[in-house]
Amino acid sequence: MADALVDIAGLSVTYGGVQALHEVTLEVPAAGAVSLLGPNGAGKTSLLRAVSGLLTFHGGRIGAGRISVDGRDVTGADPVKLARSGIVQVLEGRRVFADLSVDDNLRSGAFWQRGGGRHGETRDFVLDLFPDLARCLTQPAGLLSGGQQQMLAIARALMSRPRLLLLDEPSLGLAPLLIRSIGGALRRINETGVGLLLVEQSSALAEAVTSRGYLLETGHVRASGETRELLADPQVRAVYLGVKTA
Amino acid sequence: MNALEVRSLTLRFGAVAALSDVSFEVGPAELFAVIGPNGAGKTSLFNLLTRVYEPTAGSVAYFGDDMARWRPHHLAGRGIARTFQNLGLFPYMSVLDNVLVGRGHLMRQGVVRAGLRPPGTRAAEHRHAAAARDALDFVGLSKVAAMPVAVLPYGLRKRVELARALAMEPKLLLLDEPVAGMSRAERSEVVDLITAIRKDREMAIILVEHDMGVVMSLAERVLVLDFGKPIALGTPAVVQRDPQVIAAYLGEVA
Amino acid sequence: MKTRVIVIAVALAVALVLPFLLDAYWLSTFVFVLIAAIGALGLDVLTGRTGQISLGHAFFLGVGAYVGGFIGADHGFTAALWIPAAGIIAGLLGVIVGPTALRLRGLYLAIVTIGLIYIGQHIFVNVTALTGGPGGRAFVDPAFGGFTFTGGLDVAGLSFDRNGLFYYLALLLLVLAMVFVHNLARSSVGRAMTAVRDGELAAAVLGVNVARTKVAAFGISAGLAGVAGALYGSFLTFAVPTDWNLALSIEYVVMIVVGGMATLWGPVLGALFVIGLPALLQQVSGSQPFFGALQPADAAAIVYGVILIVFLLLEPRGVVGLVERVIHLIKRNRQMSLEPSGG
Amino acid sequence: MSTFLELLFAGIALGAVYALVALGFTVVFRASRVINFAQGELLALGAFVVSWLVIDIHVPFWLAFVVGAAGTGLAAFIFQQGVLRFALGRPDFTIVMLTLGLATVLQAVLPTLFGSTGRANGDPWGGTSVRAGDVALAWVQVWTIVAALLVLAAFWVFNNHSKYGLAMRSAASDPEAALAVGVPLRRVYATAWVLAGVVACIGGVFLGGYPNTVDPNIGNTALLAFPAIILGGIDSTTGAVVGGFLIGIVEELTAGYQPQYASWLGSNFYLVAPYVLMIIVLLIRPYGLFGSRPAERL
Repeated sequence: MADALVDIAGLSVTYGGVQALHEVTLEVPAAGAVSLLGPNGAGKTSLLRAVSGLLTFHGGRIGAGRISVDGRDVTGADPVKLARSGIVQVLEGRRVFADLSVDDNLRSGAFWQRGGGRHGETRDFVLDLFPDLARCLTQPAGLLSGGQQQMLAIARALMSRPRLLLLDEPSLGLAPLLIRSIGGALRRINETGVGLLLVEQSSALAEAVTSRGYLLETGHVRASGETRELLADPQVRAVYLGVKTA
Repeated sequence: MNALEVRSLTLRFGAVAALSDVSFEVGPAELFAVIGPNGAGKTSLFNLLTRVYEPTAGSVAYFGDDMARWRPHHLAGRGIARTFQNLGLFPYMSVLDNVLVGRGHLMRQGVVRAGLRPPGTRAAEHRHAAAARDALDFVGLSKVAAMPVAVLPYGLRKRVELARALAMEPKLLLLDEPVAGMSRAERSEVVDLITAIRKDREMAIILVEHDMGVVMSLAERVLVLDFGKPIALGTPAVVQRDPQVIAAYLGEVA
Repeated sequence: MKTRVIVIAVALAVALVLPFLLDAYWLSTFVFVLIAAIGALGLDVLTGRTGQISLGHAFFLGVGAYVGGFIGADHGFTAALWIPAAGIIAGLLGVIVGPTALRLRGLYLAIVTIGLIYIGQHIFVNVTALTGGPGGRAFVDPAFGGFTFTGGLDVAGLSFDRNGLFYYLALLLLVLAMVFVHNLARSSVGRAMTAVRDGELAAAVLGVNVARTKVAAFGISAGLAGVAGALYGSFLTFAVPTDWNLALSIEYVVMIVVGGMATLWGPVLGALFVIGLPALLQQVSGSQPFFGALQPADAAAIVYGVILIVFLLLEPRGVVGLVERVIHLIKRNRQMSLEPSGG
Repeated sequence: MSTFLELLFAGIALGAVYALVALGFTVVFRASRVINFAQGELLALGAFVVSWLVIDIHVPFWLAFVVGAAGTGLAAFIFQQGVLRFALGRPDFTIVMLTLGLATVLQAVLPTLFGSTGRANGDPWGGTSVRAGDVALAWVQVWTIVAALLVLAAFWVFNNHSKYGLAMRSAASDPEAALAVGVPLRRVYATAWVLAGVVACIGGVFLGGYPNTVDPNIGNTALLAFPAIILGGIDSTTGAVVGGFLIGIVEELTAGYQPQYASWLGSNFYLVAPYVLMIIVLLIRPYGLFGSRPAERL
């Protein structure tokens, strides 16, 4: 579709001999926010890696299918090139540069930006979005709390002025209050026109941030639709709670 | 006597509490499940039970013995076996050798004997290899015994781990997400396998798992963790209806 | 299984008749190859099978040589005593040094073992009674009772000179060492070593005593180095303390990497390559520089450095891996030609 | 007392050399978590090129220094692009072995190109010295200290105030996370190697200043910087420098006093004193004085 931000068609991904994704077809509308739901090992992370180009870093390979962003074919492109063209992944588990200061973490994300992220509207936006970070710019990132580290990871990605943000379980290990605040930030990011593809296992955040969702299980898309309806679906509940569907 | 008695177990990394004040006990033949969303502290709990981490506070008693002074390599000899979430297999060894590593504590070979391989040692090797083959047979992997683990698909590798844990002849078996990344068919096979193990031998099993279907069909009691804190403990049927558990898994949807 | 028996039988047969086909130059080269193979086999137990990078192997070779010199040359005891003693004493030293390394991993360990080389050389230089100090010392040929290698041996119409006798002694010891390492590899100790290499924590949880396993690997590795060093000193007849240097250690590392780590034949093939190549180049050039000032030994070093790099990039399993690939290819071709075509 | 001061000064100068050499190791290690075992040979290469330019081609020393540094940087760059690039993501062991391969090749190439005996270093200082009070300071020592401080300052600026310095730190901290936000890992690694080459040349020239000879063994002497980086912790630039000075001072003081007070330790004990010190420190702190323990996960 012409107005889609991300268009994935028939994507298969393998690691060595193991197939992680089977002919996944998926779409993120322009400036849209889409969630990927599903249990561990469903292939959600592999999908993000395929889009961001990080797959090769893990010895994975796109076996078949096509990924296009803004109508351009980016299948198997180099991660640095993808990041420069606005496709940035926020890795699972935050992964901030622990021994670097918060400020240096932010500037790392702005490698290709003029001025190196020392000032400018992106930085202002990011610090306005996460005022916590503004207060501890000189601290080593490793000393931040889990929630602040997650904020920093998102902020660092934003510094590269992305068109599409790929987020891998930003709620991981965070308390409900923090998840809510991350959710608020993600909504604001989305409102500025940045597309979101959000991997979530717990679904509170998914529902708060995204309008559409896909359910993945063992590398297949099992269902898709409105996030709210999807989460109310008995099949989805079966996957999460083990409730038998009669 | 209980296989395990966990009292007020707490683990902190700096300011972050991975586990706080967790207490439970596991009977000598019970299948006890620990569930919770990602990051809830389940794997931390396993790492505490296998002495990979040192607890910040609290105690663990194994058949009445305090584990505080044990080193990780003491566990096998005491009858504790574990499988790993990210596979603790040795990829360049054959499947059979991987299983045999788990029986090392039963073999007690010295270097000189190992190198000279006198008849007694040779016979012992054969005996243990036979036991390892039995374990592989049990999980349906005898055909791939000679293959290096690296070439096996993920689902089969998880089974190798299970076979190895069984070959260790444990009294307490810790299973860390044994069905993660498996298809439905494979999952139900593993469930059947675990059921068969329990019929076959008496051992306590602690199961950490995301898949609630698997947990519900296997566990006698379930502990639910959320942000390192216990939020429910009881039979599967009770836990499944607990509003706090539903909230932890499904958020506001419930 | 059957093919393996045939391969071993053929290899052994070739090894047994080889001295009769070689001139003196190549015979002595092959003696060096066999001696180095024993040492490389030892290093492979530590580095290839247990995953502990050591650049200190030369130290244990030196220890073996001096033990041999002390017992054999200084006190005139039989080689049946000084060869095993060199292995045992070097091995014990390995067991003593090993625990120092237990707390260290990977690159830190590699650097500390370099320290072992330098400290070892310092000790060698200063313990003049044993090593002759900076000027070096002489060693003796192996002697068993009244019989010594120096004069050669005529038996059953065949005559063996000193090099020939050395060849068969080294071959015998290499075969014994290979059998020992092969047995070890398929024992619980050997499996524990591989487990430590591939995942220390997982191994510990499975009941492997990581510390004891590493110390055992150090001991065996140093022990085989000791035997190799004793033979090396004796065959060379003379050594100075600076012979046991870092370059020698690196040669052994190159042997196991190029030959194929954690394999039985890798260290042997690697020794053949690293020792044989310079000898070959020397032979070809007639000891003259190749072009400009390129000495044969340097040419060999360049070639094996490049080959090391090429193997690491293209075939990390070394020559053994390469051979396996070729065999695999031949097998597949044969299968294809056996299968009925068409259809 | 003036003996002590002279020894101390000599120690600081020697320490400056070690610090220079150690910096070459740390820059590669910090970017890519491997030890470059060819660092010593790169250093020899740099020293030889400068010596050849000055003595044989009659290029002015400082110009030769610049050309030599550029040439050594280029050699390191070629190795990174021609070999290491293809090993990205392989185990550390493989990469370390690759650098050993380079070391082996260089070790054989250098005597072929420049002869196997020592040659003049080409530096203008020779044995000249300056007197400060009753202490004699050799010019080469003074310049070594100046150079070490300059390089250190340049490093500090590069590290903290340049785009690539920052990228290098983030790549060292978490390569995947850096890649994910667009940090060009390959370019960062290439930069690190070029810098390592340049620093190697500087270290080589000053190492050759003691006492004004370059020979193929100079690469081995560089290995004496290992205790420095280990003492400081391989991942710490400050550590490398502090470690370098510490080792230098220990070595000179040992050379000055050990024959007198602890002769039972043998002659030339000062040459191994750094290693003895290193082992003692490592037994107490397995990751060095300033190093951090790498996290380990199951």
